Amino acid sequence: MTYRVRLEMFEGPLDLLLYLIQVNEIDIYDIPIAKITEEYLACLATMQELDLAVAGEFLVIAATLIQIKSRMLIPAEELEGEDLPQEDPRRELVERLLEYRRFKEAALTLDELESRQQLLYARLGELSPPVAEGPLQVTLSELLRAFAAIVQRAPQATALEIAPEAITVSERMVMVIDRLALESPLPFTALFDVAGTRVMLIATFLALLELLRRGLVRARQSEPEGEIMVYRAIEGSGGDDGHPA
Amino acid sequence: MDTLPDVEPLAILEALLFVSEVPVTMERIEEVLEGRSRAEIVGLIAGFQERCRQGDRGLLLVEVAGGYRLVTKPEVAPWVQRFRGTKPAKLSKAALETLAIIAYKQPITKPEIEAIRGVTIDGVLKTLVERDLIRILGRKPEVGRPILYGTSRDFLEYFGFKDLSELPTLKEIESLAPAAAGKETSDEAVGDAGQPG
Amino acid sequence: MDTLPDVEPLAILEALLFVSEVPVTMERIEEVLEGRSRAEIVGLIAGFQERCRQGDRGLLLVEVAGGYRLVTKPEVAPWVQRFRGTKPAKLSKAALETLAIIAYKQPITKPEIEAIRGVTIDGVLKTLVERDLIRILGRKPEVGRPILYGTSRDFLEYFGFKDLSELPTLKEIESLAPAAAGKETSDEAVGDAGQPG
Repeated sequence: MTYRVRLEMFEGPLDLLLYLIQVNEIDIYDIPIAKITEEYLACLATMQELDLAVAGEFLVIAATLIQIKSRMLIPAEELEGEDLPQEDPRRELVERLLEYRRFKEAALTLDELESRQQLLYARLGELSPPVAEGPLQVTLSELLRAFAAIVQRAPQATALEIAPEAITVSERMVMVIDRLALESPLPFTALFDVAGTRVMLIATFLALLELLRRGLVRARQSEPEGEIMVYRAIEGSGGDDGHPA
Repeated sequence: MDTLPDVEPLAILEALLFVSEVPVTMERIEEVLEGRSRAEIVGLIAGFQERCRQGDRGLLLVEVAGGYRLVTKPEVAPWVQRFRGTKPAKLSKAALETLAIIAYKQPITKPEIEAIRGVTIDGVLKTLVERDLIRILGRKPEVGRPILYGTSRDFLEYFGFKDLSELPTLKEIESLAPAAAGKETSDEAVGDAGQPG
Repeated sequence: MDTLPDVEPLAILEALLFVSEVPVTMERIEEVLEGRSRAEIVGLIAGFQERCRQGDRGLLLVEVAGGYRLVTKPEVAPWVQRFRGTKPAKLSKAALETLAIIAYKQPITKPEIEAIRGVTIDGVLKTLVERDLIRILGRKPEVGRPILYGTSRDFLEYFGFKDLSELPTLKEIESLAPAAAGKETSDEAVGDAGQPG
């Protein structure tokens, strides 16, 4: 093997196998299992040095390869049942490879479409479309994520019982407004003191949600995965400070 | 940006005004249309406004708050209103969170929901009741006999569940938790380790 | 709406397309432009597209996800990108593969996707749900009642499909039944490599 293979290049064991089949110019319908197994294991050996978390997935296919290889070593004469056509031990693996390859190709098509679509910019949503008539428009995913965020925020119920002497949400609301009065917009993350306690982080986050709900601040994300920016909404807004439970 | 396609500047101007969420300042236009003088850009803007005046155009370029922005013409407002008026309404984030808590913790009282969310929820609760997504299940037999809330049949229909047992479990949800939330958890570790208090 | 101003329908169409955050369906246009036949509206759309073709226009009317939406022309993308300051993030290869499987095999469960890709996909699934490219369709009526996933409307928009029927057809798997069965013995390499000693 003269080529060097880095396992991060592959989307998984099947991807690696397809690669080996391709560089060796092998007919996928007639894979020389011993040769491929050997190369595959050699690749795994380089991976072990990397100690990748995905090693398990690659090992599953390694085991499959070895199993097929041993089944193919049984001489045909020993399986005499003439009337029964012999099932090729490789068949199931080949079918998996073919199926995987179809989707790998489909993914390439999607990739091209994605690039093409990314040249077309649509308008982002309005700042705050009010209107509350007509049917609802919420996806289940949105609901789930809302709750997932809560679950993550509060693994133990006590974390949300804001101790009387400690931080309160209303205090944090004032803090957020003050920060934004000095500088707006601010990156979402800038509002959170990394050194702060978990309660502090939660209180700040709840304060931010509450301010958003009241329309005192706005959060915008100019693109998916982009940095979320927090804006002060119009003027100082001090008057109505927090009075959460 | 090395070789740019040959595009009429008016087309670029239209695209910028279209995608911007806020009024576009003259400075931004100059920055993006690199190499054009202010006078040229003023001319472009006038040209654009001129084109908007045509009867088959529905937009207007207005100068507001130190910038330029596209808005719909006043004469098309009745249709825009009609269009907007029938738009499906989205639930606010607060409403969603509250609904999620009720779905998973029902029957639950208002103070209990507020304890979880850390804010008062009167407005949100009203919206949810009005929209028939939640209903009153009864009263909790304790001091003050607070009202117990639960989800309604409309809730199930809306999210396409046959019954409540179809709600994904907490574990399933956690595996879908957004990355940001995951980050918070690691912040927790930081906080714990560096416990300042 | 009693007395409406006299406005050219093209102007109204442009305004509606401009204010909408999602693709506007033919039905919505019919609703708002009350009293116009579908054929008339189709004509309006064609007229609008025709006008967009002019070199001084920066927008394009595309048909996507069951509706019509305005987007910037591809040739102005470099300036819009400069204006926005960022390039849109691309999906990872793993995400695209997973998405392809879900798109063609929906409704499908996580274990079924993992069986095809040969890897676990928790992280990828999370990303796809987060970006609203996939959605939960329900549960499979089998042991464990696993969640069934499918693509969302955002998926159609993201890739520019009108509907799922626009997905490119998958390459068919050639039938291997007869060919593979007879080839057992041709695997000469097996013996050689397999018996080193």
